[in-house]
Formats: sequence, C-alpha cells, structure tokens
Amino acid sequence: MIDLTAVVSAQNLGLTFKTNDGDVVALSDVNLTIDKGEFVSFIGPSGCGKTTFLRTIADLEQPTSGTLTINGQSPENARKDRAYGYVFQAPALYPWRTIEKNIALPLEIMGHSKSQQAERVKRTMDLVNLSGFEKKYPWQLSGGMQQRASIARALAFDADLLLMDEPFGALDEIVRDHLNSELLKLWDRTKKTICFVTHSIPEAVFLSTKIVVMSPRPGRVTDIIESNLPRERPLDIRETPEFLAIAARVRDGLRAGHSYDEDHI
Amino acid sequence: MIDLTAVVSAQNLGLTFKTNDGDVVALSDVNLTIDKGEFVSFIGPSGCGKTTFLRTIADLEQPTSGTLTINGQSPENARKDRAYGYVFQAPALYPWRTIEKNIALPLEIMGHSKSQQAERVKRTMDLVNLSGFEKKYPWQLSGGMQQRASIARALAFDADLLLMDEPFGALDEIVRDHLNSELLKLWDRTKKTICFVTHSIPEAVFLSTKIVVMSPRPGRVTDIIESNLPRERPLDIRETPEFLAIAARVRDGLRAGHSYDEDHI
Amino acid sequence: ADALTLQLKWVTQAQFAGYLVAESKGFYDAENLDITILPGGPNIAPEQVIAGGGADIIVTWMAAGMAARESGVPLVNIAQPFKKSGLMMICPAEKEIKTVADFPGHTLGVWFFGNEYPFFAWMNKEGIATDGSAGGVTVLQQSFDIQPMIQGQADCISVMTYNEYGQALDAGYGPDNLTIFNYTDMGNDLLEDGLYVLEDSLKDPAKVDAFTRFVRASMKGWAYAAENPEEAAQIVVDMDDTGAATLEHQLYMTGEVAKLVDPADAKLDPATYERTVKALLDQKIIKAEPVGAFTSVVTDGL
Amino acid sequence: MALVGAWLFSWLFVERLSKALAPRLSDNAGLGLLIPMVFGMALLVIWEVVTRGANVPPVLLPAPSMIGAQLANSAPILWADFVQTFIKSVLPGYAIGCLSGLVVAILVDRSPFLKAGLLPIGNFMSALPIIGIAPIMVMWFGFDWQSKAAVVVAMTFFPMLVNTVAGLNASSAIERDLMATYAADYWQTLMKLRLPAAGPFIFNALKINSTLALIGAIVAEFFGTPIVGMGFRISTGVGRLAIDLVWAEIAVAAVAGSAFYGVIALIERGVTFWHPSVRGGRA
Amino acid sequence: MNRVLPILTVLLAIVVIWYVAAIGMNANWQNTLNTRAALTNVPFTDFAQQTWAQDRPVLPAPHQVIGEIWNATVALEITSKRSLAYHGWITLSSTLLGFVLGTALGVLLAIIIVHNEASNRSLMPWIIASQTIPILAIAPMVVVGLGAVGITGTVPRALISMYLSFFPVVVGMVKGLRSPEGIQLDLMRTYDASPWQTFWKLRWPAAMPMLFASMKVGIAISLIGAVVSELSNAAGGGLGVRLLTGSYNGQTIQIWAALFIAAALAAVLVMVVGFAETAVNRRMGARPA
Ligand SMILES: Nc1ncnc2c1ncn2[C@@H]1O[C@H](COP(=O)(O)OP(=O)(O)OP(=O)(O)O)[C@@H](O)[C@H]1O
Ligand SMILES: Nc1ncnc2c1ncn2[C@@H]1O[C@H](COP(=O)(O)OP(=O)(O)OP(=O)(O)O)[C@@H](O)[C@H]1O
Ligand SMILES: Cc1ncc(C[n+]2csc(CCO)c2C)c(N)n1
Ligand SMILES: [Mg+2]
Ligand SMILES: [Mg+2]
Repeated sequence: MIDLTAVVSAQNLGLTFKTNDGDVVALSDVNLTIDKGEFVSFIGPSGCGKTTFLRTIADLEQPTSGTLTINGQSPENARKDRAYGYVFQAPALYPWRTIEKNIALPLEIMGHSKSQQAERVKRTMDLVNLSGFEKKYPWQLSGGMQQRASIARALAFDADLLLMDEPFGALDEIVRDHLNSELLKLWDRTKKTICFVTHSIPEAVFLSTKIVVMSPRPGRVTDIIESNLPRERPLDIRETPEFLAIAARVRDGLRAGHSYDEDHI
Repeated sequence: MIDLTAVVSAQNLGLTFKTNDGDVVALSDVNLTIDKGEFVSFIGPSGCGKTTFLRTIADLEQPTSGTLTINGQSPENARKDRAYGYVFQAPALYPWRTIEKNIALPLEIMGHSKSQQAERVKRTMDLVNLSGFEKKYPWQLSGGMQQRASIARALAFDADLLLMDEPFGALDEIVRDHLNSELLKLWDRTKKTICFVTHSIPEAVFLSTKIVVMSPRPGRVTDIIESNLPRERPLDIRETPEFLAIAARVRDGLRAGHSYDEDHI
Repeated sequence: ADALTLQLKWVTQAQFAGYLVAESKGFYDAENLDITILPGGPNIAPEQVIAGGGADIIVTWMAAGMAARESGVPLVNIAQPFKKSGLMMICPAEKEIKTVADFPGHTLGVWFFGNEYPFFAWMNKEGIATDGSAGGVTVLQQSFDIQPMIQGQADCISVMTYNEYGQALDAGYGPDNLTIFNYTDMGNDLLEDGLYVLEDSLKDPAKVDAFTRFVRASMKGWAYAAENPEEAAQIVVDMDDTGAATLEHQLYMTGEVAKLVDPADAKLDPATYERTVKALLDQKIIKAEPVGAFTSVVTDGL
Repeated sequence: MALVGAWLFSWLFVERLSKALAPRLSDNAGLGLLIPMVFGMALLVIWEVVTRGANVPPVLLPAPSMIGAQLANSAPILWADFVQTFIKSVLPGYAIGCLSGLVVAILVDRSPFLKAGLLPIGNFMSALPIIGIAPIMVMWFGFDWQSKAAVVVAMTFFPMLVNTVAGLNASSAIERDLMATYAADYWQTLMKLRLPAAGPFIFNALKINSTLALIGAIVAEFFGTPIVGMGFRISTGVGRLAIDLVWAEIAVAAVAGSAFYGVIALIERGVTFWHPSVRGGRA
Repeated sequence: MNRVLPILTVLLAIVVIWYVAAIGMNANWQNTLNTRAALTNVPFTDFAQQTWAQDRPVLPAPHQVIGEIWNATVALEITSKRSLAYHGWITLSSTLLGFVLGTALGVLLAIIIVHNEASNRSLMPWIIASQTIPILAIAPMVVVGLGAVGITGTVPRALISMYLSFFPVVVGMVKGLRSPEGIQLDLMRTYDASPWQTFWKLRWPAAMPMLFASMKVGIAISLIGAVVSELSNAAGGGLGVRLLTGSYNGQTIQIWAALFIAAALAAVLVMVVGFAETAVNRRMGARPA
C-alpha cells in the first residue's frame, strides 16, 4: 500500500544494475515507510545497497521494479521540488570553487540573495567548525574537513528531507559527538525528516527513531527497529540499558547479514 | 637524536603549506620514533596533520624543518627501496582498470610474474571479502568496497612498513572487527611495522602498541601512549579494565586537542 | 641523352604548348634530350626553383627575371619565343571607364607574384598614383580568375588574351561591352614568357649545346602547335595531371598564344629588351642597368 | 644537418641552464623566459654562420642579419601588414569562430536531436579546405579583411566545437548528481559545473586556434586582397624574390602568434588554476 | 535509426536555405544576362530556375554540385585524371600519412615536454613559433627542397600535413598527460614506479579524452595541410589542385564539387576517430553518460 502522507514510501522496491559481467541486484523487495519528522538510520554491511536506496529516493537511480513515492509524488517531482538535501558518501566539492563558494553553490542555484548566502554560509561553516577556511580550495583541506564542507553545503539550504550517506565517517569521535548533538538539535528544532547511513551502531541508536538494517546480495531490508528512546537525548543516554538493548538487536541483525559466521573467510 | 635503527625517526619535524591566503602549519615540532614491529595508531581531530605526517614519511611531502629518517635513510631512498605500502584516505583507484587490475597494479610495476600476480590478487581480494567483483570497475562498487579494494592493493605486495590512512573508515562494525583481527594476525605473523590513522578510539587501542595523539593548528603531537596490552588480542579484550584505561587516556588527549570545551560552538 | 629540367611559370596549359608538344611529339628525343617539364603554380617562383638547383631552364617574364637577377639569381635570357604581351586590362562598359584618364578613383585588379611589374610600369608612365593616395587608383591583388569583375569588386581586372579573356567572352562579355587596354597596343608591353638559365651554366659549352638543341626542338614544337591547334590542345589536356584543363578552352588558348609567339624566331629583340629595361629602371623595379642579362649564343647556334 | 646539430647543442645548453636554475624557476617568470631566449639566440647565431659560411643564396635562405635589417627598414610596411592581417582579420575572426564553436557545441549538447543532426555537419565543416573557402569567402564578403576574417571563423570553429563537446563530458558523475539534487536547470548546471569542468578543453581549442587563425588569415590573403597584409606581402615577396622581406614578415608572424598564444596560455593558468595540469598534480 | 531523422532534417534545412541563397547570390548576374539578352519580366519561378542553372554561378545549386560530383566520380574511370575519386585518393593518402606522422610526432614531443622541464622551456616556444610561420610560405620550400633531393609525391605533402597536425596533438597531450590527479600520481610514487611505468599505466590512459579531441582536430587540419601543400606542387593532382584550377578556369561548380569531396572526407575521417574513441572508452570501462 502506498502511503501518500508518508515522506518516503517504498513498495516492493527493486533495483538491478546491469554490468559487463552480469546483473547486480542492489535492492530487492524493499518495503519501507518513513513519516514526517522521523530520523531513520540505515545500517548494513558494505555493498548492501544503502547508498543505492538513498540515490533512488533522490531520483539519481531509477528503480527497476516496485514503486517509490516521496511526499506522495514521484521521486523526480520531489527532486524538482528541491524536497531534499543530500550529503554524498564522497565530498564531491568542485575544485574551482573555494570552500565558501562550494557551500554557497546550492544557495546560488536556488536564487538566494547575496546577503542571505553570506549569512547562511557563515552559519553552517561555524556549525561544522570550518571557520577560517573560507578561502581555501578543496585540495587544500584534509579528508575530514572536506567531508564537513560537504555537510555544510547540504545544510546551507533548508530542505525538509535530509539524505546523509555516512556524513561523519571521516571524523573523530569528539567532532562526531559534537555534530551528532548538533544534528539532533537541528532535527528537533526544525522537524526535518532525516535518512542517515552510518556504520556506527551507537551512532545509529543514538540518533534514530527508526533503524533499518540491511543485508547484501541481494540488498534487502532484514529488520526495522523502532526506537522508543525519548526525543531528548543527552550523550550519556548511551550507557542506559534501553540504549544497549536496541544496540544489541541492531548488532544481531547486522551480524546475521554477514557471511563470516557461515564460511569464515 | 636520530635513531638509525628505528623504522621511522622524526626530529623536530615541521611542515608548513603555503596557500593563496597565508601559511598553514600542518606539522610543528614533531618528535617520534617508531621501532621495527610496532603498531602505531595516529589519532586526532580532523585537520591536525595525520595525513600530512604519513605523506611525509612516504616522501610525498617535503618537511620544511627538522629531520626524518626511514630505516635509517632519507624518505626518498626508503621510497625508492619500496619500503612501504600506503593506503590512502581516499581509494584512488584508477577508473579505467577493473578491481583485480587495480590490485595487480603494484605487482605489475614491481615486476611480479603473471601467475604470482594472479595468486596474490586472489588472496588479498579474499582477505577483504571482495571475491566475485574481480571484473568490476571502481564506479560499480560501493564506497566501502572501493576502500577495501585499496586496502587489498596495498597488501598485495609485501612491504615491511604499512602506512594506512583511515583504512576502515567506510566499513561497518562487523567487517571492521573482522579486518582488525586479520590485520593483527598479519602483523603478528609477518612482524611488519604499521602506521595506522584512525578516528576510532577502541580501534586504536585494540590494534596498537603505541598511540600517538595529535592536535591541530598547528598540528603537533600532544601525547604518546605506549600500550601494555598483550600482543595476542581477542576481540573481547575490549571489555577489560586495562583496555578501558588506555581508551580513557586517549579520549582525554583527544578532547584536550579540541576547541569545543573552550569556546563551545 | 642530356637531361634538362624545365620549370614552367604556371600550371600546365596551352600557354606552354610549344614545350608540351615538343615533349609529346618526341622532338626533344630527336635532339637527344631528356626533358622533364615541371608545372608551376601560384606558389612557385621559377626563379627560386632554379636558384635552388631544381631546374636548368625556366620560363618567366622578363621583369621578374631582371628583378631576380638583381636579388642575386644571375638569370640570363637565352631565347624569347613570345614576341608580344598577352596582358590586358578590361573594364566592363557600365563602369564608364573609357581612357586611362578615367582610372583615378577606381579599383583595379592586378596579379602580383611577379606579374605586377607591367602594370606599375604603365601607371608610372601615366603618372597615376597607386599607393592609395587621393587622385590615384586603388589596387587589389586579384585572384587568378575573373571573379572580381563578375562580383563587381574591381572596376577593371587583369586578363591574359589567351586565358581569362576567353573566360570573360564565355561569360557574355565582349568588345562591345568592355573597355580593353591592351599592353602591347599601348606599347607598354614588357617581355613575357622567355627562357632563362643561370649565367654559370653558359660557361659550359656542352650545356650551351644542350640549350641550343632544347630551343631548337621547342621552336619546332611551337611551329607544330601553330599548324595543328586541335592536336596541340589535345596534347596539353593529356599532359595536364590535374585533369582540370578542358579541350575547348585549351583550343582557344592555343589559337591566342599563336598570335604572340613567332615559331620561326627565338631571338630576343634588343629594342624590346631596351624598352623593358628602361621601364623597369623608371619604375625603380631594378636599380641598375643589367649587364649580360641576355645572350644570343644559344639562338645564334640554331 | 648543421641545423640539427645546432639545435642539439643549444638544447644541451638549455638543459644545463634549466637544471642549474631549476629551484629558482618556479617563482621567476623572467628566468623562465630567459631559457627559450638563450636557445633562440644560439639558433640564430648558428643560422647566421651556416648561411654565410656555406654561401647559401639569400633567395633561398637569407641570414638573420639580413632579415633583421629588413625588419628595421620596412617597419612601416610590416606594421601596416600586421594591422591588416592580425588586428582586422585574425582577432575578429578568432573571436567569432571560437564563440560560434562554443555556442554550437552547447546547442549540440543541449539537444540530442541537434547532436545527431548537427555534429556530423560540424564534422563536415571541419576541414573545408581554406583553399576552397577562401575564394568563396572573397566572393561573398569582398576582398578586404572581412573575407579573411570569415576564413578564420571557418578555421577556428571546428577545434572549438570538438574540444567543447569533449569538455562538456569531462565533469564526473557525482558532480553532475550533485547538481541534479539541487534540481539545477540546464543552464545552471552548464554555467556552474560543466563549463568550468570543460575549461581545460576549451583553452586547448583557444590555444590551437590562436596559431591556426594566423595561418588561415595569411593563406586567405593569397586569394585576393587589397595590397596590404602579411599574406599578401609574403606571396608578392616570394614572386619578387624579396625573400628577406618574406622572412621579416614571417618573423613578425612568429612573434605576434607566439605572443597571442602566450596571452591565452596566461589566461588559462588563471582560469583553470584548479586543474591538476596547472596545479602541478599535487593532491 | 534515431540518428537518421535528425541528420535528414538538418540536411533538408541546409538544402532549402542553400537553394534560396543560390537565387539571391546568382540574381545579380542573372539580371545582367537577362538584360543583355533583352529578356524582361521573367516570372519568378523561371528566374529561380535560371539562377540554379548558370554555368559559372556565384553559388551553384545543390543539384549542380551533386551532378558534378556524380560526373566526376561514378561516371568516370577511377584512374582518370578527371576523376574526383582519383584526386580524392591522392589527398587522402597524404592526409593519412601526415596524420599518422603528426600524431606520432605530437605525442612524442608531448612526452618529452611532460617529462623534462628543460625541453618544456626550450621546445614549447619554438613549437608555437613553428605554427605561426605561414605554411604557404614554407610549403614550397619543403616541396622544392625535397624535390631537389629526389623526394616527390606523397611524402613532401604528408610532411606539410604532419607539420600542421602535430600541433593540436602536442597541446592536447601535454595537457592530457598532466591531467592525472595528485593522489593518482602519489600512488605511483609510493611504488617508485619508473617514469615509463607511470606513463603507460597512468598518464597515457588519463590522457585519452584529450588525445581523441586532439586527434579529431589533428586529422581535420591534416587534410587542410594536404590541400595546401598541393598548391605548391600542382603536378601531383589532388583535391587542392582541383580547387585551384577550378578557380583559374572560373569553374565554380568544379570548385564546389571538390570542396564537397574534401569536406566529406574530413567528416568521415573525424567520425572514424570518433568510433575509435567509443571503442577505447568501452575497453576502458567508461561509465555510460
Ligand atoms: N596541499 C595542501 N595545501 C594547503 N594546506 C594543506 C594541504 N594539505 C593539507 N593542508 C592543511 O594541512 C592541515 C593538516 O591536514 P591533514 O590532511 O594532514 O589533516 P588530517 O589530520 O589528515 O585530517 P583528517 O582527519 O580530516 O583527514 C589542514 O589544516 C589542511 O587544511
Ligand atoms: N553503478 C553501478 N553499477 C553496477 N553496480 C553497482 C553500481 N552502484 C552500486 N553497485 C552495486 O550495488 C551494490 C550496492 O551498492 P551500494 O553503493 O548501494 O552499497 P552501500 O550499502 O552503500 O555500501 P557501502 O557501505 O560500502 O557504501 C554493490 O554490490 C555495488 O557493487
Ligand atoms: C605565377 C603567374 N601568375 C600569373 C601569370 C600570368 N598569367 C599568365 S596566364 C595566367 C592565367 C592563368 O592561366 C596568368 C595569371 C603568370 N604567368 N604566372
Ligand atoms: Mg555507500
Ligand atoms: Mg587525513
């Protein structure tokens, strides 16, 4: 059943890549509904289709079977409505633009005034702690700084839906904790819907209202865990038994999706 | 004092980048000795100079002050001796080569026979769990798979020194644990020296004999923690008090290097 | 057989019928000569070719030859089959140019590349400025066709009686709708298509002998061409590697060229020579009176 | 032979010199220019010696000193020719040709229909020989500089077309995906992503065209022109055996063309500073 | 065959424009002719027909050009000196030889320049200067010079083609060979790969897009060079000579026919390079756009 009030609604979604040496089933029979204001984490082994699912939501890949609606419309229309902001797994900064210009890019395209651009660029650069690097070019930044710049770029304009593909992968624990809290604050304040790919179980549990566990070959959803943690989450919630219980369930789901236990490579 | 028996010996090492808007001090007054067979982790906030330090060891950047010797010789000579294997922070796969060809690249260059190439490619691809993707091109792999391919490429030839820049950043916990164990086994078996950049404190503590904590602006070493954990490390060592004690010290060092506590952005 | 290379001044056409016929009919063979005929083109200066050793004999206009002589290529005229100039300037009637006095203010098409001297000598004589100053004429470097007249880009254009004039006739122009300035009729003709060799080669009696036999056979060719225009035209067409020459046009050209060439006399007329040199001197095309620029040693031996 | 030897010699010299100066080269443009200068000087000296020593007839190859004298003597003529050919024919023709190549490339890129239809026609235009079009352009645009500029347009069009079409494909998939996520329209994607990414290719064409335009204008002047212009001077010079004037004209062409190229290359360094080929391949 | 329709559409548009233009451009002359023949009040349709049927039109109508091409190719023996196929072959052979030599030379020079700073500084300015020397000035020297030592025919003309076509290849390949990202080069450094290995395994594949763009320009310019070189050696025949002699004889239709054959040759050659590019891209696993 397609749920037209949902932000994301996938029904029997499948996506198969044709390659030179055979088909790769990246997504198979995915059923998922994400409601407005949810914070959904995707977790699963490398290559299980997390990125592909996000890209399909973003209308960057076309499903080969099933249906997918975003805000009740087709992904294409949603994209044209600028319904979402996307943080790619790789930073994808344009080398001919300085960091501030890279962050201003979506604002330019969406027609924000110069002053608004400047204000938002400053705010998001502060948020990701990149102040002072406005005039640098991407190749002059460290890996983590590039990743933060790309996060800032996606936050600079106010999309209601955020698609974030391992945004904090290249960041150390402290920055990560900081950005996790900031993201939660932002989410709470703005009631955005967030789809978040991560490899960190604590991160997923800490952030999410719903955790989607995926498994590869073919990529499919093996578990959907609704979190009953309160919306208000201090960092030390991570030591509570409720938290650990959810984390354990995620870990089990994750392990089940892996081949190590069976054939032990 | 330069220690000529050490694998890596840095004395008052400094490196400053000149950029369009002023100098960036990426490394300042770094003193560090790494002996043969050590497993050294580098941890520190984003932009603190970890990558720069590894690149300097690899003779990809030239220090602007101080001295650095690798195996008692200049970094340049060490590089020419093919003293190390390097896993970059980004996968840096060549887009026109299939995965197996990418992994075979160093072997081709170092003049291994075809059969030896095939054998090693197969072995390392198995190790990183990429079998079945031999004939794919890099853009047909997921982010984590690309990263694993680049790890396989560095392991394919047997360098005595491994420089690994966040090799497991894009991998989920399970694969990460698996590869951590494999890496430890490899290290134990071959007595390699390993320099390992990571953002994960548990990972650093689990793997290392020495943990170097760095802090940014200017990039410098703030703490060097020798680990007294046994060489043999099962995964559940991570729950022991010794382990947690070291982890706490690393976390403190890391936090000290951050600005959040002071100005709380 | 003695091998000689002849460099023509222009592409293979009936302008050079004598040489082409002599080659084709075996007149050179009969003189125990082995002649290679190199066609010219808009980008080939025969004077340069001979200076570089690429040819033994060249066909060129005297003005160009003398100018080259002053530039350090010691050319000597050994024979002058062309007695008259085929050069004309034609102006369509609607341009209202009746006499030279009407020229000022008009645009005249002139061939350069060593063919401009007769025109400038003529203008010099008439006292008409060619440097674009007021009261003078505007000179246009004319392509080697009659397009500038058809396009109306020039008020008068240069033509050769035997070539472009024929094209103009074909295009519907004729004496009744053209004003024609014929250089020969005006007495402004400078000697065209002569045979020139390098001074040094004349010091070798064997060479002189070969040149003599060459000129003899060539004149025989000219005579044959005059008597058998159809056959001559066909020979030209056959010898044209480019396949561009048409029998009809070459036949016309053979006929017109025959009016300029005297097959019986290869000698250079000293009086015409003097006039040509004087015109060149007057116009400062050459600075000094040339010495030894022609010889009759070859024609005397015919 | 002698020339090859001469070249080898000067090259070795320059090799030495640039090795010796290497550390200082990067930040000293003056020194950078010095090296080709020294090389050129060496060539000229040897040329002079060979032509004089071997008594090469000046109508075949004049000595540099003669050419130099001619350069000085005929400065007004050379200047007038330069204005006619370079300023009036080359520059406008180059600008129009490059611009139209760019525009057609974008049109072609914009519409698959045009891509299928126009690109083959563009290829068809690629080598319309100057010899063929020059007389036609004279027919259409008159014998003055306009027809030369038209020939230059025709010559510079294709390299720009080909390079821009290739360059517009140079952006990476993820860079394009980013634009898609912003629902950027075609022109925004073009201006903010694809054209900048095509920069190195476009400058390629601009550089190639800078010399091609000069060649085109000079050749075109063989097919009817007012009696001024570099091509005119060269062809009449050859006919008159004023070979030193021809070479003086060639020297002017070489200097003008090189300067033109140099200016484009400088702009390229500024505009595509981010490309690894300019950055020096540092990460 | 979704490619045929667009091509036909564009072609049709061009033909229509062409016929209209032919009326306009030939009208002047036709009026002169008609006045001369005392024809007045010619109806427009007849007038148009007249303008499309002139002997020496300013702009020949398409069917005149096609007719001439037909007559000069199919209707003639291929070995005939009047055959455009014969002349086309002459031009094509020196174009191809010149292109192959030019590409080889261009790539070679680019390799030297990229690997050696001294040659970058000493060679590049001269390579640029060489291109500013008008070919028409040096073509005769080459043809005459080589002719003097007994080298005639295709080779001297191919040398002119080479002289012109190596330049786009040098410029493009210098850029292309320098286009690998820093990190890709760093990888090679960590292996201490020899310059030669870095070249084959990194720089060369990375330069492919530039190489093909340059080769397309190069082959087109090579054809121009072949045609220009024929001016200096009318004896050999070729499309350039046809163009030239066509203009001497005022044969506009002949000029256009030769021009068409030359352009068609160029289009085919460029497309062949394009196919090679597609094939290479496929072999290099390029991502479909
Ligand atoms: N090529 C360069 N030019 C200028 N500055 C540079 C360059 N490379 C790095 N830097 C600067 O040097 C500092 C250290 O960078 P480095 O890449 O070593 O950080 P890092 O510790 O690896 O960070 P991360 O964890 O984010 O990868 C940063 O401030 C960065 O901006
Ligand atoms: N363009 C493509 N062509 C072919 N196969 C592809 C393509 N993109 C992804 N795949 C395949 O689809 C599967 C899922 O890839 P995806 O990138 O979605 O994984 P992921 O879950 O994001 O993994 P990771 O955590 O490593 O980023 C993988 O097996 C991958 O090889
Ligand atoms: C190089 C050269 N150019 C022009 C002429 C004069 N000329 C004689 S015939 C003719 C028309 C072409 O057949 C022309 C232009 C020449 N003799 N040589
Ligand atoms: Mg992914
Ligand atoms: Mg780093």
